[in-house]
Amino acid sequence: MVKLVYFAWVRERIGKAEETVELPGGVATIADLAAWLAARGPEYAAAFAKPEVVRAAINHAHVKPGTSIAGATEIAFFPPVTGG
Amino acid sequence: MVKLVYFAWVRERIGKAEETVELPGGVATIADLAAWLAARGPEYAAAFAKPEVVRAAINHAHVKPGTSIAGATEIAFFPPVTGG
Amino acid sequence: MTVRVQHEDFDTGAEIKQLTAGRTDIGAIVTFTGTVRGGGGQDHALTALTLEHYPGMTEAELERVEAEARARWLLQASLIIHRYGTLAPGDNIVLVVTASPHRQAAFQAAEFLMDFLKTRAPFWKKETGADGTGEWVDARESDDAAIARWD
Amino acid sequence: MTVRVQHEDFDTGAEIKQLTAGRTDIGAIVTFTGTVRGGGGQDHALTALTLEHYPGMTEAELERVEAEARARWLLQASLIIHRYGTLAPGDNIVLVVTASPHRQAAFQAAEFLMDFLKTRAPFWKKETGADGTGEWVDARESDDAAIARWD
Repeated sequence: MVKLVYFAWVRERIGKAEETVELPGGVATIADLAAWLAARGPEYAAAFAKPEVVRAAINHAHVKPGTSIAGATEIAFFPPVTGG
Repeated sequence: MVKLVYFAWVRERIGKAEETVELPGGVATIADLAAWLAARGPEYAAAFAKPEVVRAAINHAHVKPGTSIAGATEIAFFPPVTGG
Repeated sequence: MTVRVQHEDFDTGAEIKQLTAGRTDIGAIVTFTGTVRGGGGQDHALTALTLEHYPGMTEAELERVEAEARARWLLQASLIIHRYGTLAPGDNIVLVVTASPHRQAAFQAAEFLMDFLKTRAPFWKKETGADGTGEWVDARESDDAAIARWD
Repeated sequence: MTVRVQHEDFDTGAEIKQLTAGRTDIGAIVTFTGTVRGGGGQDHALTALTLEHYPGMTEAELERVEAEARARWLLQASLIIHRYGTLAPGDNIVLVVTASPHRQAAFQAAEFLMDFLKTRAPFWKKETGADGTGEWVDARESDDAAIARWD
């Protein structure tokens, strides 16, 4: 079980701020997870329509698409940040 | 007649903050004026002992040693600035 | 060495006073205050700006970058405050304060902190226009270029 | 667009408020505050710092550099305050404030103004040590290098 959290337009498109999911075998990296989510329904497909612009964090630290999700307790997906 | 003003250690060495002088013929540039002043007495010689470190301004604007003093109403001599 | 993420406004002058009170070893204090521009970057006038953030990760990222700045420059004090929630044109968004014996260190550290905030801190801005529609602000390539110069 | 040369202290926070009051077009405000360091640059502890200046030329130089900064960067507001007279450790010496729609312009203009102040504005610092002796501060080559980068 892993907690997923979504922000900004990723959150708006998916329609929820967080959820806890059971991942199937074979979902090993952030990119794998994004592809698995995108296949869950049209709202997820819309959020990950351009997967290259969706950023991710594992346990509050930025990660790259190829990063392993092993050991993750919280995984976040969000657009490029625009604070400051 | 031209007004001369001195600042910081140039002022301290000369022993006065300002004076008005009649310049002899042949004193055409800042460098000429510094050399003429340096010959006026030991206090002036001390102020201009290293003429290359004494800066000058004509009518409130920085100038170089070769600048003509024609038309000057106020000429200043001072060390490199250290404000800010 | 302080990081605050809050909805409440801040007072730049009061923060400087608190950081420097009673100290005689500081020579240079730089502050950066970012405010909401009413004009907006889009073709509609901005009436409100809403900042969403990632609680927990935000604080972790700000503490990471502050530690990084303190490793790079001789800083005697530093402060980052970033607001979230809905703000109006003219409101404060972000404050960075750096204090050092030397002005170059204070300037560079403040610029570094701001470049980092723009590209790494998990905040997202949504602009509300006069017609009530909201639009997420796009990230800017110039900000990515700015942070790259510190690599 | 304001230049002040004064003995009186200033309040950085109050100056920011005055420059930005009622405005919604500013995005970035940078301040630099320079203060008297008690340690001093010499091998004796500093107990007082006396700033001499050249009345008339000082104001002329500060107005020249402010005009130069406004020609180089898009500035919506700028302020230079420089104190003179005898100051104590911890006291304010100089304040520069710049406001712009863009943070890079505000940062660069503030740095430019400070580099200029250090190398062109006719101020001279004399440090008084614990033993009562006074010593004129030497100009620093690093300041000449700093101003040269804007050529």
